[in-house]
Amino acid sequence: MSGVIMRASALTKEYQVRRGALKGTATVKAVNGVNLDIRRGETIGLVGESGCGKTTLGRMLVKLLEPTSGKIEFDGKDVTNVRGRELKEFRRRVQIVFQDPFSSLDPRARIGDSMAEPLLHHGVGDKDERQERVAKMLEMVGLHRSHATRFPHEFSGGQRQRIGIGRALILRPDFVVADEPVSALDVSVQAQILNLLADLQQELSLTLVFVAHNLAVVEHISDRVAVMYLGRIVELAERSELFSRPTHPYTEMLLDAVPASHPRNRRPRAPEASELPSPLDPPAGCLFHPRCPIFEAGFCDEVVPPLHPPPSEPSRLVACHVRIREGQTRTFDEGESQK
Amino acid sequence: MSEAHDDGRVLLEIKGLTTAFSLAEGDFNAVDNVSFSVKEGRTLSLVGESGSGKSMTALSVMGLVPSPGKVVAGEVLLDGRNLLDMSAREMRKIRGAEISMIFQQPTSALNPTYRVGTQIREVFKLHRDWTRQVETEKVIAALRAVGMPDPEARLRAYPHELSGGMAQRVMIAMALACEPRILIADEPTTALDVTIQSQILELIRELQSSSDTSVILITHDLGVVAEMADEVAVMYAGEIVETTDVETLFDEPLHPYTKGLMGSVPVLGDPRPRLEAIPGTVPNLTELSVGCRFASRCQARIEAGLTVCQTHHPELVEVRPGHAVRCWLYSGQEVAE
Amino acid sequence: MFAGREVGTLRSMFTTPSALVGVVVLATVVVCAIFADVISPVDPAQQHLLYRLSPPGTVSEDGVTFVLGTDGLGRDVLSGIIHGSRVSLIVAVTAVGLGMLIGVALGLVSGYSGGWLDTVIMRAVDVTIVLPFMLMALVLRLALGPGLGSIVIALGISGWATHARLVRGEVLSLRNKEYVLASVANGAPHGFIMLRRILPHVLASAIVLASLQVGVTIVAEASLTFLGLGVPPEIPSWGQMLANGRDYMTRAWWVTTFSGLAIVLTVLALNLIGDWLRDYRDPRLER
Amino acid sequence: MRAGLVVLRRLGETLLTVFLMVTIVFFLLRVVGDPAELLVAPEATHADLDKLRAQLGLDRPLLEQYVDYMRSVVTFDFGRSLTQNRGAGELVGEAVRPTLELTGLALLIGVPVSIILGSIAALRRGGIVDTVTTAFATLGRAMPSFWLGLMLIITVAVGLRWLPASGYGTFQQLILPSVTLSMIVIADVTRLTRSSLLEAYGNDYVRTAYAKGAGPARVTWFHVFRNAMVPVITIIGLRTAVLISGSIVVESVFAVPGLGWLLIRAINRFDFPVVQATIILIGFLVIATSLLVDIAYVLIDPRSRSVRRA
Repeated sequence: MSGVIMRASALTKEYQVRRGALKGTATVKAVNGVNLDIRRGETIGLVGESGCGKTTLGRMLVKLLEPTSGKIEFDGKDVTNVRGRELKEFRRRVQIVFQDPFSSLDPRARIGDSMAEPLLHHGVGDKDERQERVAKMLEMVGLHRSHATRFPHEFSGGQRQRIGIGRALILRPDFVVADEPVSALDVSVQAQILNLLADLQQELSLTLVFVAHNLAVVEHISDRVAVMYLGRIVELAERSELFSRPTHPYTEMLLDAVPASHPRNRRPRAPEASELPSPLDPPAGCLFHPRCPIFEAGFCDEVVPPLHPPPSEPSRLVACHVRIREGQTRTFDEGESQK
Repeated sequence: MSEAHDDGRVLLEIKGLTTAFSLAEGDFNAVDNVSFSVKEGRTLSLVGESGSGKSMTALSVMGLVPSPGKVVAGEVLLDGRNLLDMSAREMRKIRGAEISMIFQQPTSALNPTYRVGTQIREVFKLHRDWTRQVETEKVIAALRAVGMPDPEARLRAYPHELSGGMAQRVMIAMALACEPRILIADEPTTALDVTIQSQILELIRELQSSSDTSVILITHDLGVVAEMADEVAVMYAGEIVETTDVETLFDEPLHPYTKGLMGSVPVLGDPRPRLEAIPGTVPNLTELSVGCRFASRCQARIEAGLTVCQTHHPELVEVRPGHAVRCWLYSGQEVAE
Repeated sequence: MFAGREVGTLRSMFTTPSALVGVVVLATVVVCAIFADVISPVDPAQQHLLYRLSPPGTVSEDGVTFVLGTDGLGRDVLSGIIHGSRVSLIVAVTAVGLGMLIGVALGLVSGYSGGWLDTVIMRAVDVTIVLPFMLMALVLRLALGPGLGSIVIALGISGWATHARLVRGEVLSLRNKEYVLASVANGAPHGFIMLRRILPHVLASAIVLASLQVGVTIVAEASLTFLGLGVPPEIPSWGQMLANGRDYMTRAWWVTTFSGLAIVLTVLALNLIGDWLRDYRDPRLER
Repeated sequence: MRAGLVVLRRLGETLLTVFLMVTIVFFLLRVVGDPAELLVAPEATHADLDKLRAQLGLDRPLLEQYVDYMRSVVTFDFGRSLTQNRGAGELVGEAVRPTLELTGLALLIGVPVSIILGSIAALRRGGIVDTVTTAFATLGRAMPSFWLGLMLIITVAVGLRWLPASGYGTFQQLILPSVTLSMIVIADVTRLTRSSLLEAYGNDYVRTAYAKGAGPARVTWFHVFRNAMVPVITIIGLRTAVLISGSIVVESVFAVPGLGWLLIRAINRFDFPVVQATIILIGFLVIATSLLVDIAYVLIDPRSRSVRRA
């Protein structure tokens, strides 16, 4: 069954940062007015460089972080401010897998207890039943049922990540955010975890939000991909479309920067420094314009581009004045300019 | 771009390098009988996962093995002089002037309490006899060479005021300030974002070609290898398991570990439905078996029905000119070209 | 629950000589405090008026040996020290326990809840910490009047703020640990997170702090008593002996010296154990 | 612009802390005990008591007393001593100097000694100097300062007759109490210097320095030492509070007429205006020090000036 399972509308998260001991504070928008529809059963990749807000967005979707403003709907229901029983129900259906397999398990708790925790809080079964479900889940993620009595430090990074996944899935949730689940792992172990996630996603018909900075990994696992830059989604498209025909200049830059897969495909690159602007002092207009090769003065640096489908491609969304205009002759819609 | 079989002059030759650690958990060789050579103006890449000994190899070459560790065997020959025989004083003249090194975490590799300019100037204080004014000019020139915008102002910056990419540029400026013959780069872009990585790699490449510096590039990322290396040595559990030129490695990897690595990494533009994962985990160096260190994770061994792998340790055997493998599947037999 | 860890803890203790010394010394002091009546050679209050200010080793006619000499009223110094250990230990341990209880509870609430409650508690901590420990204890002791209970409260209340600040800091960092977030995402109630996921980790450092505080508190109690503002004179205590010994310090060095040494040794033992506890758990705690 | 505002805010916070402290001290001393009862002779009648209360203004509502007191404190009027016919502020003012001299000299002795000892211990880790220094510091931490003072009197003053045992006025009389007090600094700062140096050696930039060709001496003094001093200087500032509380006792041992000595005497005579004034002044000194430490910290460590998540 298709349809939207999670919808984020104008989701924003602001942080106060201290500028220095004597300089006061400033506001940083880690996530800035993100609109995102996530379809039931799909895997959507959230990709971007450090500081782009992908982790913050992921954590807001599972309600580990409170949005500063905006709305989250899950399964047609506004869950932005749910509490009590409703929040509990939400937590039963929405789970998260963390990045760091070394800090995502309580070092003092046996892994069986950690894995049984979701069952305990949602009052599933008695002690024996819970144990049995933990044992089954351990086997499902490729470990042994006898591992339940061990402590986290007895496991390798890859094994811990399996435990983390098992814990997130033990309640059979509908929706899981995987926050950089393989970036802390050795390369030879990454593949095991990616395969496991893909298998479980199929088997349990999960909706998966896969947060990562590695484009190849995202391409491998996702159905659709959202590219984030400085707290905004700048491009959102089907996997194959995004990677074969990137439209936003930032997406192009990202893909260009990925090292060659074979020494024969080497190509010269620009060594000049082109860096993320300080989020404390974001540029006006399009946030990417200071680094953009196709930027047009007097326009891109004044008006924030909305996330829009180019007229020729209704399934793709791009936040770029120039690329939208290239694909159409329609003049810019003033109603959408903000700030 | 790179001619695969060009025979440059060998600048640095490492023979049988072994670095041992003695810890409470047990004794082990972090670097075990490692040999390779680096040619003038070319890039050798040491590839491996965490614990493979690639960083420790670099530190052994520099004479900077951390405290409980010790180089116990081997030679490090720079122009025929064995660095391991040198006095501490002689070695200090080499470091920073003839062999330089940059590290993975550029922001913590810089001293937080000194300005960037002061830290680059220190290299000149140590290796050159220049007046302060000349030093300042050279500091600015070094910063300019690494593409630091507004170098006259940036030399007054503190490290924490720089982004990771800028800090790595400063590290490179510092490393290349005295025009060394060898630059050892230990995971120089692992902590950086991909767009910044691309800039830094290109910068290293440009500086290398303009000064004919040799580079030892340490990385776990096959993409970086494909992008940068001329020769490659693949390391696993402290030893080299395969070494050849970069094109051959990507065209015809021989060692099951090398093949496994290539199969397990997703490649952009080539979405395979499934990755070929290497089962198991990197072994603990204190608990190595007598046989091949990769045997417990090796599928090819099972398919070939080899039993020798678990009982005997394979040697690094040259199976064709310039291509050596440490694997029982290939030892004793030539591989057809 | 932590069986594996505790075996390791014991092993580490026996391989750290300073910790072992600390444990042995402290055990001796504790035994003295518990069995003071059995162990001490004579009644500490008994005045051997003929043997006032006798040097260590003096043997009386009725065969009593004053191992560490006698004081100005002819009371046996060794017996006084043995009995004095009771007061020192009980006062310090209960005071620190009190401070720890209040501090941990408030720190936990402060760090976990945040908001105005956090602001209020931390403002109180600031004010308490600004006043030097001794000064704070003095003021409280003055306000509460003399008595053993008031000295315990005075010393205990002075120590709560350090605990609260430490615990709050740890709670703040623990709250963002992924395993705590995981519990939240699993639907754990606040109580569970505070008591099961946060408190055990905080407790370890609170205990280390407490073990170091006991030493400080013993010294503080002795100081107050020495100044005449601590334990009432009728109760035998180390600070009291020191204060008395001071009057004839030039003629009988042993009274002040030995009663002070008792304090030094006890506090030293506590510090050695505290240091070891801290070193032992610090580097490997969150691995 | 902005920086000025924040400095103002920090000063405001400091003033608030002082205000809260004064308030707390006032109520603690008034609510819990009745100073009048403590002051009169045991055989006094209720009438005597009431008279005294009226005389001291203790019969008025507490809040009124408080407002009055705060009003006069703002103008630096701390009331009159109950036992000496002088202003409490005046007495306290006289007592500040010996205390400052004592703590100042203790810092002057303690800081260099502990930094040198700590550095040697760290550089010769595991050696004899390290072992002895560490043992010395551990012992120093366990030693009550009043006992150390008494021991110094017994040995140096009484036994060897090198220095006077007590009193105030000459420089010789300051030596023993300062040395006693400096032990508080030495015990802590030596250990911290040592551990902080050792910790700094583990930093990445040390490896960078070696990779540049720097020798051990340069690495130690140019790179490691400066970084290691950041926490040391912070702790020296924070220890000043401990030093002041140590001086309360040490002044009593050596009969130095400083704040501590004044405080103890006032407490013993229930002279609460003097008690209040002394405590307020001591608290103020400590708060002022912590403000100085904050500022010093910003000057020493460039990182503390940088962006940080609030």
